Amino acid sequence: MTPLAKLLEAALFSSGHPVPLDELRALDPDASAAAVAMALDELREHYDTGGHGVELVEIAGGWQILTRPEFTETIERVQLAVRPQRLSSAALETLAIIAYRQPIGRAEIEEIRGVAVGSMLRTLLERGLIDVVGRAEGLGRPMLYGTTPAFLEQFALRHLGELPRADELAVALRSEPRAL
Amino acid sequence: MTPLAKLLEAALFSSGHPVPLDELRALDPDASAAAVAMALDELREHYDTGGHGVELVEIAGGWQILTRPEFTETIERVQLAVRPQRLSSAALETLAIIAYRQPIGRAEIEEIRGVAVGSMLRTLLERGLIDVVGRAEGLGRPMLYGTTPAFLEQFALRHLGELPRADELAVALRSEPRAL
Amino acid sequence: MIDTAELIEAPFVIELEQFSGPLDLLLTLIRDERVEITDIPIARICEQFLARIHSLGLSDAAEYLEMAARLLRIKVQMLLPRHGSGDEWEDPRAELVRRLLEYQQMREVVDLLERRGDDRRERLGRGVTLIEPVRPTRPLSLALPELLAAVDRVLRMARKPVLHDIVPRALDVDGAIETIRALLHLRATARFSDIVSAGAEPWRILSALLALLELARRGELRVRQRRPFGTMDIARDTAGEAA
Repeated sequence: MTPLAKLLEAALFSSGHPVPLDELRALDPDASAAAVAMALDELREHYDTGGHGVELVEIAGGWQILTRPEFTETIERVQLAVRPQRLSSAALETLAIIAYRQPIGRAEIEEIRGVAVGSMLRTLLERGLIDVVGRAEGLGRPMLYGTTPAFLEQFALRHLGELPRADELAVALRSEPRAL
Repeated sequence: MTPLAKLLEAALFSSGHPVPLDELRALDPDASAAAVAMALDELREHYDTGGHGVELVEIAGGWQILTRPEFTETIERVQLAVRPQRLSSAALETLAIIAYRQPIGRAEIEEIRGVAVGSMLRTLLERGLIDVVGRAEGLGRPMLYGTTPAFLEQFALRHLGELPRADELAVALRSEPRAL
Repeated sequence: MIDTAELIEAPFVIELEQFSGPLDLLLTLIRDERVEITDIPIARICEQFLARIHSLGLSDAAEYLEMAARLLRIKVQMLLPRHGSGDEWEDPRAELVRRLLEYQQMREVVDLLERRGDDRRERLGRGVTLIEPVRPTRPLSLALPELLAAVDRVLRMARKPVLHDIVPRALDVDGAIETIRALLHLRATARFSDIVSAGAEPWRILSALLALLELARRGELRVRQRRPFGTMDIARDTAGEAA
């Protein structure tokens, strides 16, 4: 492949969204529009004729490398079948705060945790355990997070009221063995 | 490329993290472990010799496709992707101690580093680089920490055994300070 | 659709200080002076350490002050006449040397991690955003006791008692003081295990400890431990009583 095609491949791979043509052109100010178009053609043909598992497609005014549709079903099946994932203890603690304090904003969670929780919120959103449930008043109208039906399902709860009440927590936690 | 190599490429391309080997093997239940290893070799060689912008790397007990280093600066300049921040040397010190001494409690880490590490531990927990792996005996049952797969991922380690053994380091701890 | 902009990471741990701790500073001084870790000219290094923490504005940092005090103590011990023959003399620097060697070894690992981390950062992974069509995700291994254990950890780790409304039990130092006084009224001596039963909850243990310290401070009792981590013997302080 030409150097420009290699650069485009790396750029498209590392970007999470379709990249518009003008952004691709900004990668190499010396390359003409025609050269970029040619390199994209080269990349697409390489994927199509070389027998690759991915393809180059034009979506929503931009370019993106996507998995070929014939493989997606297999990949999804395997993802569902592999051993269950675990949440990190930090993610669980963030989830616990949201469960008991919902609706709650990011700043308030960070106040309690004492660190930035952006990546944790992202993990929990991706897992569908929390969702944006509203916006607070005030500057920037920050998003408020709350738990989802998937959260209840995960813990086999019928409703949030089934979580131990705050003052019952001591009893619920006592099942953990303690040692001197 | 062989059909198995194509399938592996599709799965590896669709993931932002290393795909564990057992997950790659589960993609085609009919393929032997040797066949999967061969297909991975085929894919890696294809990227290396075919002049691609990406490469195949073995990390954290799995495989991951990453861009080649020569394109990173350019891609970052046009803001299609950003490199993660470097860790401070205080954070690296804490990680190094946990990696070698896990499971380890906070007091022991502070003993070695000579500084308080409470907020550092919270940050590393939030970043998913360490996790609570157990509780020690004794008053208050202090939490014990260990490294996570994300730690291996961030430092491109295949497994913890890739770190030098303690006695391979220039300063070997076993040698007692000589009597004066 | 989720606005990912709000979730973009805050910059992570920026290096604010030149040294990551007192051992780092000490090791740098030793390297600059080109002296052996195992044979530190303690008076000179101590002097430089004090000068550096002063010039770096670290004189208020507890961990640097603690190290300064340790160096001064070793310096004094080095000046004391040596008892016994050479073999029996224990070098006052020995513990510091052990810690420095351990720390230096760890710094070697840090250098290695730094190289590996930089190398990895030079390569970009596949960009994945929340805007992409949501795929069925892997099953999650997670049950209610784990969530409740997380609540417990939050309560322990919270910097401020922001969740105090669900703290299961506050400390009861006054109650523990009454218990200990009552016990010492009946008996002249007691053991810690007489006050706190095995398997007691942490708040009880902590309350009893604080109560003991408070009573010892008031001169009502004496606490003695024959060896580290051994049982604590508690005795009524008759002198204190008489006063």
